[in-house]
Amino acid sequence: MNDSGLHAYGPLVIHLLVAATLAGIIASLSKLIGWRRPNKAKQQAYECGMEPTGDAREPFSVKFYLVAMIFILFDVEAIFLYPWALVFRRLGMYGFVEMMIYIAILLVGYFYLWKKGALDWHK
Amino acid sequence: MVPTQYYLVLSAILFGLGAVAFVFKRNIITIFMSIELMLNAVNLAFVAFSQAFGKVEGQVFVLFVIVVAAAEAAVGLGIIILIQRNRQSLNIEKVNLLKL
Amino acid sequence: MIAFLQQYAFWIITIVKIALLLFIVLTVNAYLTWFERKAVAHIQSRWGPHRVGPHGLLQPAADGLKFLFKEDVTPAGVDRFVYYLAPFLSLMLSLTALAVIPFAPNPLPFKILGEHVYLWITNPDIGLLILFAITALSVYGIALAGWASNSKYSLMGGLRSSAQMISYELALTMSVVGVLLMANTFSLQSIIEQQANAKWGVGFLGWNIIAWTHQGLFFPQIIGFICFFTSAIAETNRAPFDLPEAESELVAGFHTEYSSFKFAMFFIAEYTAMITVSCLATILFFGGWLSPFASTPFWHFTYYIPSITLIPFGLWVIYDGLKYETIFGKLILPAIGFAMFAIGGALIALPAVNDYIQPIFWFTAKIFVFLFFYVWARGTLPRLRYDQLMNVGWKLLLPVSIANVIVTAGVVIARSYR
Amino acid sequence: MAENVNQNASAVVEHLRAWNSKAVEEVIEFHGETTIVVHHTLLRSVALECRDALQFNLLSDATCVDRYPVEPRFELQYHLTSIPNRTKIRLRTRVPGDQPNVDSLVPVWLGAGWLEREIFDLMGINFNDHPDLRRILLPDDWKGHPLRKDYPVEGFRDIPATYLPGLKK
Amino acid sequence: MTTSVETATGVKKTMVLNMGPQHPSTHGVLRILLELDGETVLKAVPDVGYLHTGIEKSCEDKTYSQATTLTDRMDYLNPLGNNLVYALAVEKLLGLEVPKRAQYIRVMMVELQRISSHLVWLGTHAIDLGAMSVFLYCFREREEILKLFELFAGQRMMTSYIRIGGVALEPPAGWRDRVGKFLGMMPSRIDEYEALLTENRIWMARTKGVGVIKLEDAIAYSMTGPTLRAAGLAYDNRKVFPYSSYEEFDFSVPTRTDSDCFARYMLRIAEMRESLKIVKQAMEKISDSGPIKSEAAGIIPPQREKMKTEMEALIYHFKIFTEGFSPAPGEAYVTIESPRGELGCFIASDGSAKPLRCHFRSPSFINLQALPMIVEGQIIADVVACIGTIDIVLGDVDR
Amino acid sequence: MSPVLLIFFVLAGLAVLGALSLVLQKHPIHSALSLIVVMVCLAGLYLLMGAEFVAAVQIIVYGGAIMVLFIFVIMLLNAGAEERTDFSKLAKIAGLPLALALTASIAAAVVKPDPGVPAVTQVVIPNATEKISSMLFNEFVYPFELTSFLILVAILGALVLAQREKK
Repeated sequence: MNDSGLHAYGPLVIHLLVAATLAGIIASLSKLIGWRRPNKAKQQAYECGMEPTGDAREPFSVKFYLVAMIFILFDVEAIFLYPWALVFRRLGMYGFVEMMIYIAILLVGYFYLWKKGALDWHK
Repeated sequence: MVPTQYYLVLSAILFGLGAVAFVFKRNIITIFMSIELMLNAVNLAFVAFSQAFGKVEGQVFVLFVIVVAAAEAAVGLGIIILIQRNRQSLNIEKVNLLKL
Repeated sequence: MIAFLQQYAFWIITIVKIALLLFIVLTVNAYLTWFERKAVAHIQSRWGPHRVGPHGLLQPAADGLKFLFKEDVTPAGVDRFVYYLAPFLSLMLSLTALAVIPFAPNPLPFKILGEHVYLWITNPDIGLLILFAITALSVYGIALAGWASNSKYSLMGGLRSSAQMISYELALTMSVVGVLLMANTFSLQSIIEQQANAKWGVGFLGWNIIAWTHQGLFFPQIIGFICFFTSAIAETNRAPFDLPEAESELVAGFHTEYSSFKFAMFFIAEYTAMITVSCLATILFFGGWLSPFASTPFWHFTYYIPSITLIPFGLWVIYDGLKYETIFGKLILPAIGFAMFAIGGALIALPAVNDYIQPIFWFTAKIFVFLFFYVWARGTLPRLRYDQLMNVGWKLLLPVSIANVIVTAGVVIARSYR
Repeated sequence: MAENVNQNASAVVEHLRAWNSKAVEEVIEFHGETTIVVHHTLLRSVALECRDALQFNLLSDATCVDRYPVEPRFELQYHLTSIPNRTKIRLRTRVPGDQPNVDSLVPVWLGAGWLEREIFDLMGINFNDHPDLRRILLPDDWKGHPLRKDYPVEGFRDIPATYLPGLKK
Repeated sequence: MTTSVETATGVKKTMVLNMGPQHPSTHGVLRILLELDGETVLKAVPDVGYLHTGIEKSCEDKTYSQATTLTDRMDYLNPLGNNLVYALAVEKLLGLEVPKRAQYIRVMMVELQRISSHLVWLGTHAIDLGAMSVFLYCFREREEILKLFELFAGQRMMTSYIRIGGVALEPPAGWRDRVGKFLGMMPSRIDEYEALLTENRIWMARTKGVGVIKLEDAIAYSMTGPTLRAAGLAYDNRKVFPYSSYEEFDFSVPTRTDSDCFARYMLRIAEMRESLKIVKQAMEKISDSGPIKSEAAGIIPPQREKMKTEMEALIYHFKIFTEGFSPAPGEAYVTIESPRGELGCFIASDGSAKPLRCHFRSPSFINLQALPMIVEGQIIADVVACIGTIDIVLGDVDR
Repeated sequence: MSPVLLIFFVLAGLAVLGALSLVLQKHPIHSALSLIVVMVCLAGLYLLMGAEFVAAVQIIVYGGAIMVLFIFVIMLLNAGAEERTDFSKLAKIAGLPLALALTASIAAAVVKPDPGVPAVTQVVIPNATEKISSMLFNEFVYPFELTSFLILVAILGALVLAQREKK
């Protein structure tokens, strides 16, 4: 990395560290100052005043997996759209056609998902 | 400036740790994660070489690796979910049969 | 000593800048809660906070102290490490996102330790990507908080909001591509500078929302902006997309089990994200620090808009403070009012300062408008249901923003062939 | 309007008498309200007849009176409303205290479900074929049936202190 | 309670969630056990009784006039309606005629109460769906109604204003202005709520087609009130079995046919407007002077002035408040139209000064039992909307 | 030691620690968090080398999408702490030595100065992001278009897998 790179990203890293320190201080401050008098009822996980039934970390709907999965695949598309937008003027018509083909193929997948009900949260 | 070898050694260490995790971990998800770790180690080597030679092909390749990793994660985790549904376990020892 | 300072001037200035920025942002956060409570209260025909300090101005401080002295309950059965990590991560990432926002184009008119001082922490060439990278990570804070709490309401809230955040992140990233196609850069500063195309003395025609550049009319990014801002509201978990903390169903969502300052950290993170997103909307679509008027002699009077707003407002605050019941209010409010009045007057008296203040003024004003939108929506709109929310994200915003990309690309291509 | 109600009510009585001579044990008229007393074994069939033939489609209320120490001590009261005919009648059946069992009316009106649970809870009358006969207002482990006349108004003093989950040892 | 929800299949894929009793949107202390598959409700088991106060048992130990104050505490959004149904039942048992003037005052008060109850309903339902401002607007107007109650009865909520044989107090001086002012203000305020909600896309999305209760289901579950009318049946006790001179008033019974949450919302808005009409007519009908209680020696407390001049009056006063009065043995069952549906009161007398049995048919209790039918198969956010539009008051459910 | 080298060692150390923690942690969530640490450190190293774009993509896709999916799946399946079962004999006997040998041989090969590698220090590529973009859409256009097919197939595959679960 050259000097300008250091000047571009060094402050970012410092900022990250300062923010982390700040967050850490805030978190530990409440631990230090805030009083604690735990008892069994207080430490119970919230379930509307009832004793929790079963374990909270239970298997959950697979819909959430589907959403994350579709997200990954379209995120990849977005990642290619960005460099494309960067050099779009230079690529010209060629780049346009290229990306249209790319998007078209992905749209096929998108409409397939739509048709199959993967995008319907509640059927 | 950091010598390229440093990056390569780091890459090798990460790859090795990934391989160790791959062999030693029992949980399929963790095993899958160790594969991702190995891919990452390889990516690091790609980028290091690309910077060493001053050519960006390596970085383009990294992009493709990431895309492949994404597709792989999507399908692989789908399979893992199915395994869990069918065997009620994520332990690799219990999922070593080809049929149910 | 001096030599040492001068050798490391850049880094010292950077650290000071970061400290200042974080201080300002946290203060603004605090007063944003005050402003939100006040504005929503007035929408709902009530007073809002008005006990602590004049007009409740010290309410944020009181809230902060209360959070600090609250009992810090850690429920049994939580995964301690992750439970503490989650709010830490949320706050840290949302504060870090501000590092890449440029607040004004020019360095300060004087050098400190021989260095130009710019009003940004860093301004990398891929600022936009860095911002998106940080946003992409911030989903962990919420997902982990929900998982670590070992409570069903938290888990559901956490899963819901992480799914919501990633869904809208997609629409968010896609809706920006239209702007990038015209700007051809990831640098936030360059994106702003490219919008400086006044037409007929009207500056805002050049902003990306209208996109009237020197080459003629590009495809206005109104659709892109609507997609962007809608996704941004959802991304920051605000009304009407505040499903993760939909108190009517999930009580408090992912932070049900958090108390005292750990809870406040999520809160601060949310408000900081609001500010960041408002900055981004301003930069990408509304010309950042550019004035909506052209810099021609005809429009010169607009240079006095900061003074024109500050002076009467300061006078009103003085007047209001003098008739306030308590001694405290009688002192504090006129002091604030006088400060505003004085700044307004100083800006007229010192044209150089006034010149320098222009971009900052416009930038702040635009951000404030977006923040007001946030508050306004919260006071007016009912909440969407979760499936409807996902439908809006996946079936409306995503295809529309992809279509926006295609159309914008087509228009850009057509322009270049003409 | 009030007279109207009565005229229709007498027609109801006539119909029930014609349908089954044993159905109506007694008819009581009091302040313009018609009470048809039926034997508790016939209750469900009378209710079905009321619903299907006489259009008493709405079960307005069901409750129970404890006439302790008179035997049979329990009097079940079903208040029926015919929305099409604008008629109200009361079906009454007497249930003995030693064997408080009666056929549930849930198969006739679904709305009877909670009302009968309430009677079961507070009066201790068992409803045969009730799909979900559990205590409803009182905790599951409550002892006794508070609305019975032999249950003191102040309750029994030794209330089990089990209803505070946080305090349970 | 150890209510168990079995999993649908042997494989455990579902999650059992306690919604309530300490939950912001169960309108009190309702507890619902939900079995969820993701966000979809597979099974819902309501559990009530957390607010059970044994009012019916307490009534049996009070004289008839003492028990009036207990009725206030059942449905705390409709205390005057509870007073009314109790008074009507006792009056029926006694065969007592109530002066017309008192009847009109009762009508006016009960209709004001209906508006205030609907306002609370609208506000809480709106805040359940996230529309926070409507909540505060509604409570602002409800405050005006409570002020009117305070003016009439000296109490805002537990007024006990409607007594056996009439009403408690002469209407206060200047009440016409105050009520008139309220009537003048209210229609535009209702327009305001509608402006915020009725055409709102999000509101429609949240309520249209949600929580559909078909007419036959509603009747089978004995559901009454707005829920039944939103399913298309104009069953209103004020029209069908008029009481307290409702037959003299000109009003219509609004109905809707969609029977979803939106229909119930629209219906209650329309009912508020109808109630305003009734209040207006009642104001015109109430004469400036006349008896507010029926004359019945030994049952209705005599007037203050008479007590100071007549020996019998003083003796009756003493006897009424120490021994009470004893109606003839028999039963009476009266139903009125409360804001939530058919509110009934059953009183059995054995000839003593205390009721043998006093039972209230509370609409919330009966309407609530249809909840599982409505919410099963819906998603968890709709449960909130459904609870909201059934409009339950847990004090009324548990008594 | 120059600041750049210092940063390298900090990041590299963190990455190795993260990878170690991935191996040692018992709960999959903790392993996943360790992996995220590794990825963020690698992104930092890319930045250090000047590969800005790759660094951003690393965080956006790897950190913000792939690992989110991992975390989701762990949360969905409620994968608990790992059971301690005996290692299979093959792993015990052959696995660890082989893995160590692999690491050692790669490291040795790398550390040994090889005259075949012309430049051992990093060079800065000016306008790297734009070069990557141009290259991606010119020289690598076919692989680029192929990725869309890959993603399409992945969508179909994942959907089939997820939908089968419903029955």
